Amino acid sequence: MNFELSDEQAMLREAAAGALSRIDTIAGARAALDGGELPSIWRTAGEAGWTGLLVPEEHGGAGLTVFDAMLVMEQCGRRLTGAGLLGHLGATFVLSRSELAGSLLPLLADGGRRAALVWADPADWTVEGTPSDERRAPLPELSDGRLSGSAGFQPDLAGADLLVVPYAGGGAALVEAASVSVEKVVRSDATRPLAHVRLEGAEASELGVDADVLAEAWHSGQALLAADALGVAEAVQEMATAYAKERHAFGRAIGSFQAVKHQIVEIMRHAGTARSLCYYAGLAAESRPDELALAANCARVAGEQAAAYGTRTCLAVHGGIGSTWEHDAPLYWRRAQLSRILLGGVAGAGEHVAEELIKQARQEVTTT
Amino acid sequence: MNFELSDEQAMLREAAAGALSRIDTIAGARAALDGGELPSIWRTAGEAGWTGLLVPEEHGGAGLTVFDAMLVMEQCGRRLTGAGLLGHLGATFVLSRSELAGSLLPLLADGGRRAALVWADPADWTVEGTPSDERRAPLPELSDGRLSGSAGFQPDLAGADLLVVPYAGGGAALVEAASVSVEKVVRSDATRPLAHVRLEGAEASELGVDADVLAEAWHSGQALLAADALGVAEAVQEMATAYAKERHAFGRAIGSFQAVKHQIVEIMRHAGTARSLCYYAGLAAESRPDELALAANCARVAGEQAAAYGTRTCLAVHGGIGSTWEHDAPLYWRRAQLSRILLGGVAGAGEHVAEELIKQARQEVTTT
Amino acid sequence: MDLKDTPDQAAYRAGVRAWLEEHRDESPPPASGLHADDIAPYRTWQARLAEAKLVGVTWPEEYGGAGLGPAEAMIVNSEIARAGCAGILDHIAIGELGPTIIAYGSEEQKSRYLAPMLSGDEGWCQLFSEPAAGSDLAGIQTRARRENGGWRLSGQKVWTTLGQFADFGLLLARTDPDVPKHKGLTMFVIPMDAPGVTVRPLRQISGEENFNEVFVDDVELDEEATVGPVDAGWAVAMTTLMFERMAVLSALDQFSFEPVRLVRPMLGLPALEESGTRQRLASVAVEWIALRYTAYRALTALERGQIPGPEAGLGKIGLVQGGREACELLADVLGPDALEGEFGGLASELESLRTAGGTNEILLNTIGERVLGLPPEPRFDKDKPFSEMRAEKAGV
Amino acid sequence: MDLKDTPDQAAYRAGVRAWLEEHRDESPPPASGLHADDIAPYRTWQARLAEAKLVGVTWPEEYGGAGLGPAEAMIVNSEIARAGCAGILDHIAIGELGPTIIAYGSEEQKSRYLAPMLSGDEGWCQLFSEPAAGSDLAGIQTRARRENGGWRLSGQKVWTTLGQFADFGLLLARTDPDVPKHKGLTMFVIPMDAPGVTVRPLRQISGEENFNEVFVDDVELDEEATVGPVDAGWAVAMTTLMFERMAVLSALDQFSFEPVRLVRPMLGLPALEESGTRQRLASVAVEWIALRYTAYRALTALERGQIPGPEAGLGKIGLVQGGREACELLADVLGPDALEGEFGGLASELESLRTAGGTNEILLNTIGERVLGLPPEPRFDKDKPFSEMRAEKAGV
Repeated sequence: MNFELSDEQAMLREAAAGALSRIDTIAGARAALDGGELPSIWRTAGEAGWTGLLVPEEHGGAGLTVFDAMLVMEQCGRRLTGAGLLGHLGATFVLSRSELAGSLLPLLADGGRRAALVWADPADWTVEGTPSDERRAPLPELSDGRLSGSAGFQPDLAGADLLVVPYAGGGAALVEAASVSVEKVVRSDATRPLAHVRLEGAEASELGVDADVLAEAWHSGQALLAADALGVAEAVQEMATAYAKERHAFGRAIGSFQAVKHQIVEIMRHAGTARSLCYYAGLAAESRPDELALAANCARVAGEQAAAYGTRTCLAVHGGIGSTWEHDAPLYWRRAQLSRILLGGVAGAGEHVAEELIKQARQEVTTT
Repeated sequence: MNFELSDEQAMLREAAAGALSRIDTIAGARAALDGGELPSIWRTAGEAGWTGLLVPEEHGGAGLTVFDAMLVMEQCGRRLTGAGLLGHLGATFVLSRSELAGSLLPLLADGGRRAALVWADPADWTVEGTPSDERRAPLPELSDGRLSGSAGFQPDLAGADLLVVPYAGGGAALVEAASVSVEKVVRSDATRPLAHVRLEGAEASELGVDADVLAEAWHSGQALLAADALGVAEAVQEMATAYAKERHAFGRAIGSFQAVKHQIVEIMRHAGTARSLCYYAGLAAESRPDELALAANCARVAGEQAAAYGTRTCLAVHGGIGSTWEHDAPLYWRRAQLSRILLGGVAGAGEHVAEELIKQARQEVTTT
Repeated sequence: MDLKDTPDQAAYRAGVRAWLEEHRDESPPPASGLHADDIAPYRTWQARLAEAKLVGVTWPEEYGGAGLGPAEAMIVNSEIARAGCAGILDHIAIGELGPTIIAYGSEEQKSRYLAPMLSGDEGWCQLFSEPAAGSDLAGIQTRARRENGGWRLSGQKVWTTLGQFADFGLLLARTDPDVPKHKGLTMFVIPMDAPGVTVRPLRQISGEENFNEVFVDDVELDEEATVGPVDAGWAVAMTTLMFERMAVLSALDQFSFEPVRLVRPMLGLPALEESGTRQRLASVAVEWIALRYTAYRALTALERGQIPGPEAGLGKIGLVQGGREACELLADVLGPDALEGEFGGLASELESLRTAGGTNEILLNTIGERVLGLPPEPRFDKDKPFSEMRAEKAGV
Repeated sequence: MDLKDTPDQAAYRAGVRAWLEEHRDESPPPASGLHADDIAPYRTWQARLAEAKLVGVTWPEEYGGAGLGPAEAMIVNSEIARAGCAGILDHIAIGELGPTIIAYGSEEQKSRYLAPMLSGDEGWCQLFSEPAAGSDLAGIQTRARRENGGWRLSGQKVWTTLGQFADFGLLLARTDPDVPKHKGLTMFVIPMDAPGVTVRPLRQISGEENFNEVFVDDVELDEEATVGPVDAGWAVAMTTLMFERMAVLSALDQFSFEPVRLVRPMLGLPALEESGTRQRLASVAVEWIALRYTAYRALTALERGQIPGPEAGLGKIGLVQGGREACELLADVLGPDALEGEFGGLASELESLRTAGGTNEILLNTIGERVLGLPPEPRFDKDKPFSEMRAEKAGV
């Protein structure tokens, strides 16, 4: 048994941390709230090979797994950055399994072009709706090689060159971003720009992937967001710990008070739960495909819980100073607030977890 | 504004505490777990006038309100007793509004005979099912003056002389307990005996009450259980506080540690929430009938939460000794465990709270 | 049990309502003056309310108040809200600072400060908290030294509401560092336009600027600037905080959270039919509705002459917890749009509220010790001269 | 990342499985021996397992163990569970007490005690906790006094698992009350049939009797009864507790909670279609599934030679919290019947577990201080001679 990162994976993680530390992503996150440009990591992502992580080697990528991508996402969460990556990883995941893999992937692997996936929930094959829809919208329709429909609040669509769009009936197609309307929206957390997309008969290339691939992509997306949230949780745990050692009240460091100490250890507990389940999701992505849905959605629930609890506890440990604009703690809090409702949110992930367990229990009944 | 007990109410409460302190209900609760007889409070209840609390004065009762009855229930919860009272109060509540009030109530007011209500949830007009049903069962059917049907896990049916039974279509009828099958069951908490009842064409007297009365009875039952749970919560708060002052570890009373102190204050907070909402339910019972459903169900949710949190925290504060058979803390814990699922449970009460709020919001829309 | 007015109160309410009916058009929009760029209309409105004796309702008549009780104060607050008018601009001055001056101030201070405070002609702010002394208020470092028969003050204050509009501040400073920390404090009145006072707005999570930092650099004050005895400032500050609790209770109708607010944006959505949503809604409702009835209990005690204890603060915990659950529920049901606007703002305010006016942790300690009689934690700082507490001073 | 056996481990597992296949009929039913009236069959079965070197897998070969690692210990545990056989009866002896004797015992003690411990011929119990010293283990009051070249012991122990069946106990006593409390402790081996030892069963919430009180009244022991140096008992006890953590990890497959267990009784009920139920189910599942993968992480660290730190204890918090949510969910869905039987028993066990082996609060302190490096609370008891600590002794 070896339930830890391989040496290569540990190196990938270190390298990601190092590369991101050279960009002032956190000051950039604050400035972006006031309308400043978000610092782009795309060049770094291309140079470091993150854009090609999920692209097979024969198409110019690294041919790695979703687990490896999770390690990069974790560092992005830690540093409040990563715009573009989630969508690109999702899109290349699908494209790698498509008929057009050979022609498209080499352009995407080095980051020269950016792709993004419109995320469709396999629970009911819907997408997040735009504000004019109710919460959920049906999948776009493909007819005569043209896609029509819409989706709302999708990460990373803005700025992408190519969009991978699931359509009703169980497949996905590729459209040029330039041929559709993409409206960028920011809600609370400027580090994760969203977009509404409207397709009105956009010319589309069928990708020849089935519903299973799209379901796997969705669950992989859950795992990627879980890792991102884990990064957030561990970052605020460290921030809160450092402050609790340094800040004094009543003649003692505040971290010596049980009430403060126990809350910080509780962040650690949540983060530990999330880390274990992220590893489980990684194991499933590497070698247990039947468990991917359960593992990835468990990881997502735990990750978002850790990030939500951690970020608000970090604010509280910092007292008044923690709720000022100039402090970093609120930036992490904003990220966690938005993150927990993206891609079906923590509630959607919980639904998948329950569904997988009920499936297991039903199978026991039929097999005995 | 005077949002406190009246002098009469304060006296009623004191008197109840005094009367119950003369019966060793707590040792009795423990012995009953080993099959001993539960100490009966029925004689005390009759002498103190609790059996006639909700019976109008012209029929030999005290003509008081559900709020007054809640004050007695609170003391019962505090002392782990009260078997018979909830059912009797529910039954006399309905009978007082029935055509047969004059002939029946004088016998019940002084406790000479005991009545019990089969509780029907107005959310969907079902009763708790017996184990052979699914969880919920339809109301019994009345046909040609005879009742047929069943109900499960009803408090206080065992030992009652008369049963008030709601039937399908919106009324209630009276049957002699001797004419039906009542099977006593005890689950986890011996202080609150339950029963399954089966009616197989039992002779029944129509009471001439409508669905509104039965709905009001249900919500009043929620308020009574809320008060009982409040008594449990405040009793364990005191028990935990006393122990935390007395028990020492690491050279200090354990109550001086923030982790212990804050948990006990949290019991107090929960109990305070429950007390305020019990008062609100009392206010509604006295003078704001339109708010009874909201108030009583809010009180129930808060009461059970306080009892559940309080009893398990009391166990924890006591450490190992708190989980021994000889200690009182587990007896309170058992009571809270069962209580939170009776009469639709805390989840059923939550449903009613939500329904009332949604109704309010809809009314706003239609009136504006 | 009765929430109705007594006949006297009902008559008082009718009078207040009639006055407001007549004058409501003079009120600026009821948005809090805090958020206004131009507070002049709010000052004017406060002056009108003061003329009608609707400001300082519980102040003694000799100091310009109405000499009435907390029930009447609550009646005024709720009638103002009902009429859709703006409330008192300088609510901290009226609720806390004025009563403190009435309790501890000299006759000269009372006659100089109270009237323009009531009318809003002069604004006030509370200068207690410091960057290194929030929860541990007695740990403040702002120093006041005797000099030339007067005082010279230096230090920094923070979390100052309305500081940018204030003419005077009630400031807590250390006058004797060689005694234990609770013992060497003194309360002062400081003119905010005195040379050496600088007010800087503090931007919060939400981007709004509701608080200020106040820098006090070598500010000279007269000997008469002290409020209450020299070195007895701790008791004065505790009195101010007690008045704060009373004021919050009387303003209940302006602060309360109605659970129906939470239902409105979800009406008609399928999620509102789901058991999960409904249970979460109920859980918020229970916390919020309880706040109101807990406040009625506390007000009844106040009416009976009891002083509100620290347990009144427990409401804040329920408010924050219920509010957080509410915001999460709406975000789950409505999506990212719910992170902005009314409930988005609430979410970040709640997280700030958790630490405002004393953290939850301090509150739980105080209640555990004072109300339940649980033993205090061992303290090292209580009897040691402040000047020997190096670790504390190193606190950032 | 790989949970598979190495080729060596796979071969070992195959051997274990084959042996169990052949001998499974000799095993008593796998119910814990704790609950059995007659433990003789469990002793016999342990002896059979010991002959096959399936007891004390991680013990050095020279002391009768298999000299293997934690992965092999886990393989044995999981194969025993898979075969539907009973586990080791005396798991505390094998997991904690034997390794402590190996680490600290004299050669005479090792040769006298270890072999019959492995075979189950002699049962053992741990005698550390006392009524007034649970969380604060160093506060024990059982006294051992030197007398006639030996020792005389008096005191009371509690929460003693298997005490009623034990032949020997590993007992922590105070040998020097005039030094700070961690310093004057010594570890002893005590024969449970020595005159003055009385074992009394302790009834728990559930009505079961899984623990005992042990009274030690003027029990005389030889000079050689000490384990490790005199007055160094605290380090010996800490070693025992470290071995306990390792043993719990290797027994993962026997302890683990499968969320599917929770679904089974609800299958087919309408409640299982409700969003509220499903979210609650997911919440439990996340806690329980995480336990397993956290244990794999810890085992990997163990395999790499790291000593398990206190953070391993955090799993207990998730277990208790998830379990409590599970029991409440089932009670809500299934009604009062769910308060008895499998999940009813679990509910009360969980509340006991919360304080067993160190309360959550102590655990959180330890982790905060040792793992995160947060400053400790000020302590008054650490450097003071035990005999001067009156307050502690007054503890009930």
